[in-house]
Amino acid sequence: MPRTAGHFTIRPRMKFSLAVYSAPHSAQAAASALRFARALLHEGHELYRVFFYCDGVHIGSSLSTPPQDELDLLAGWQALQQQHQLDLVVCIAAAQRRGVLSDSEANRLEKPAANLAPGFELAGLGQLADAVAQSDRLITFGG
Amino acid sequence: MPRTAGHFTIRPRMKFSLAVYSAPHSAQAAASALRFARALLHEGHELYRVFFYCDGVHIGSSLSTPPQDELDLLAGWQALQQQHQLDLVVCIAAAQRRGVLSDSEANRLEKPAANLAPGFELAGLGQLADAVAQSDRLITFGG
Amino acid sequence: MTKRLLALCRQAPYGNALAREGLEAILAAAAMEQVADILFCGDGVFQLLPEQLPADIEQKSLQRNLQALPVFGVEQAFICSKSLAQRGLDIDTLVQGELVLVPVDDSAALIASYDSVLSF
Amino acid sequence: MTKRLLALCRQAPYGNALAREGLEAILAAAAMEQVADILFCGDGVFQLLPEQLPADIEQKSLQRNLQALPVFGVEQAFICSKSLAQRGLDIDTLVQGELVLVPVDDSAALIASYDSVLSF
Amino acid sequence: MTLHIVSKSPFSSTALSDCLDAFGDGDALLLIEDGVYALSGRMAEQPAVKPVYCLAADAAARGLQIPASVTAVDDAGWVALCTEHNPIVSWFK
Amino acid sequence: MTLHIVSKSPFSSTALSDCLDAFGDGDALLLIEDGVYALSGRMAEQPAVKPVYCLAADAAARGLQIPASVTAVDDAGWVALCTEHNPIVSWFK
Repeated sequence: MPRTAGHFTIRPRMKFSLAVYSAPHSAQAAASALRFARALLHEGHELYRVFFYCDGVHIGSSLSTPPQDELDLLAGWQALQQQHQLDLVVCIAAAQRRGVLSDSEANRLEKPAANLAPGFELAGLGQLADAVAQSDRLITFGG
Repeated sequence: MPRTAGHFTIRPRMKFSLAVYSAPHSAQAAASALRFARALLHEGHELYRVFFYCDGVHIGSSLSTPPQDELDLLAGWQALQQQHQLDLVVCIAAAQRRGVLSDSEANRLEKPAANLAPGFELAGLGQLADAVAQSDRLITFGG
Repeated sequence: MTKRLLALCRQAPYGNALAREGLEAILAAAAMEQVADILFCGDGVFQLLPEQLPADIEQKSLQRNLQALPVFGVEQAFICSKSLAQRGLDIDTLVQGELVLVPVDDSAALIASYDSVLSF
Repeated sequence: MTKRLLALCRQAPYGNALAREGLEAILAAAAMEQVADILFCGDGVFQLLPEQLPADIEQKSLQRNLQALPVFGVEQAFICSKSLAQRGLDIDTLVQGELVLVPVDDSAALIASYDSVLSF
Repeated sequence: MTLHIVSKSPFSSTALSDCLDAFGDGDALLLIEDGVYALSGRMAEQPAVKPVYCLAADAAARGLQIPASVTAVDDAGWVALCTEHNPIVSWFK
Repeated sequence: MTLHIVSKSPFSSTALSDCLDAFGDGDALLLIEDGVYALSGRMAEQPAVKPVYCLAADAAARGLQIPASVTAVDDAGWVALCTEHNPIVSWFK
């Protein structure tokens, strides 16, 4: 509930984290998560972490190239990351299965190329658990 | 219906094509398609083309690295391709959106890396229509 | 050798890309002068609701793809009567245009009349 | 600051990876000594059917993940009674082991008692 | 109390009915993405629960009218609902 | 006649019921992947249609018994069903 202090309505600033499971350019949930992230930041809340899991790891691929008249999810997340220093974490185990690799992972796994986009980092599931522990609100985007 | 010639049962040799829409390591359908392809070839039928569409394009990513005790779909398709000279076609438009690029596409789109696996090729939706026209049987693997 | 192809379109628009990618596939087949028909069934009938305004969810309207169908020779689309009834929809309230909507009561017979079916 | 986390597991095993990836997430939370509970509901109750033999579909059994739960301190799992009844299942016929299955009639109240819910 | 977010069509998925089975007094329901197709069904005349909210952009995208029994929210309203309720449960399959 | 392949659970998806609405005389039904959960429901005692086939590997994976009213097939049997029927329609959502 907002509190009223004089003529100002003071809404509590909250710490959000998002878990995003959906493949980009397939499920609308991948786009909904970006819309929600923009909205909560616009409302003055904090986005503690976005954890990309399951097929959501493909959102962190630097090779995605949608047609110019379609939503560019990667560019959207990268712009938001730069503006707000977001912590965009791609689950390393889910990403390895699905072929989203950083330079060091590509080296370690002896793969011919890397495709993790700037602004995203690989980390373990502990980062999801940490986000749960540190955040006032956790929202799952899947489907 | 099988015809009988002396003591042999002669089953008609048929031409199959498959349309595969499912993300690897997420939907079982991606694995079911490989199982079905192996079985039809084992039964002596022809596999005219496999067309990877929607999230199925990720099956053609060279960067996928599942844990050693999990099914390696990429290796499975590549082995089958080599053995039977299969035509494994990844839809170029669906792949571009989702970040599966050949060397020449990566160059053209000025992307930092390519990840289309050997044994797969990029082509347009016309190759799906052609597969329909040329095949006795067409089966969709999605979900 | 001409094969008659049916696209079975069961997905609502926008929630996932299958509705759009299904229409793109059928347009490609039609552009190659194949016999390519469409049956909208299940939530696929929602693709034909009028006044879709997806700008605020940053998607393109599917109407453009639907309107392209007659241009490539797909002049009619079948629509499952039962799916309409289940959703309380009347065929006369759906988008009209160059594409003629043909209600189908016996979708089993319709499906069986094709050589190949692509599901979307 | 301790947050109580509930994983709402609604997917059958094997058909998609969400059942497995959900259990992996909850194991990770438990390994960090968080309060992490599970509610199996909907088709998620099928994860607990005994004698799953997925070798022929080239998958690993989910049982290993389930059996790891008590090792990391998740000693009980909630299971929606209504979901069982809808599927004609009896809780006594489900996999037993170190993991204790607790039937839940009022899942609304259970869910409301947590600080965070991850859906799988 | 809990905010339930349903994103699948009630005509092809059990997400909404599963959610309603887990809906408690004081909880709220938000329809997003294909979940807004519930507006074209029985939900329109006689909501099974209340309050019911709906993302206006998702309804508009699909050509759906929002009935009087359902409250339309924009993205800021969505965020507000999430601050006013906890936990937040997504029903997406 | 048509071979219908259903790969989703009837308890969470309408894939099977949509399929049954489009099932004609002489058609056949094959349950694969999560579609085999139909074996644990009413389908077991009183199949709505026949013939009903089921992939043995998918049923075994899930710990399901195959009732007498349903014919188990292996992968070669799956291929045979596909040669004996046409068209082949997949119901996967």
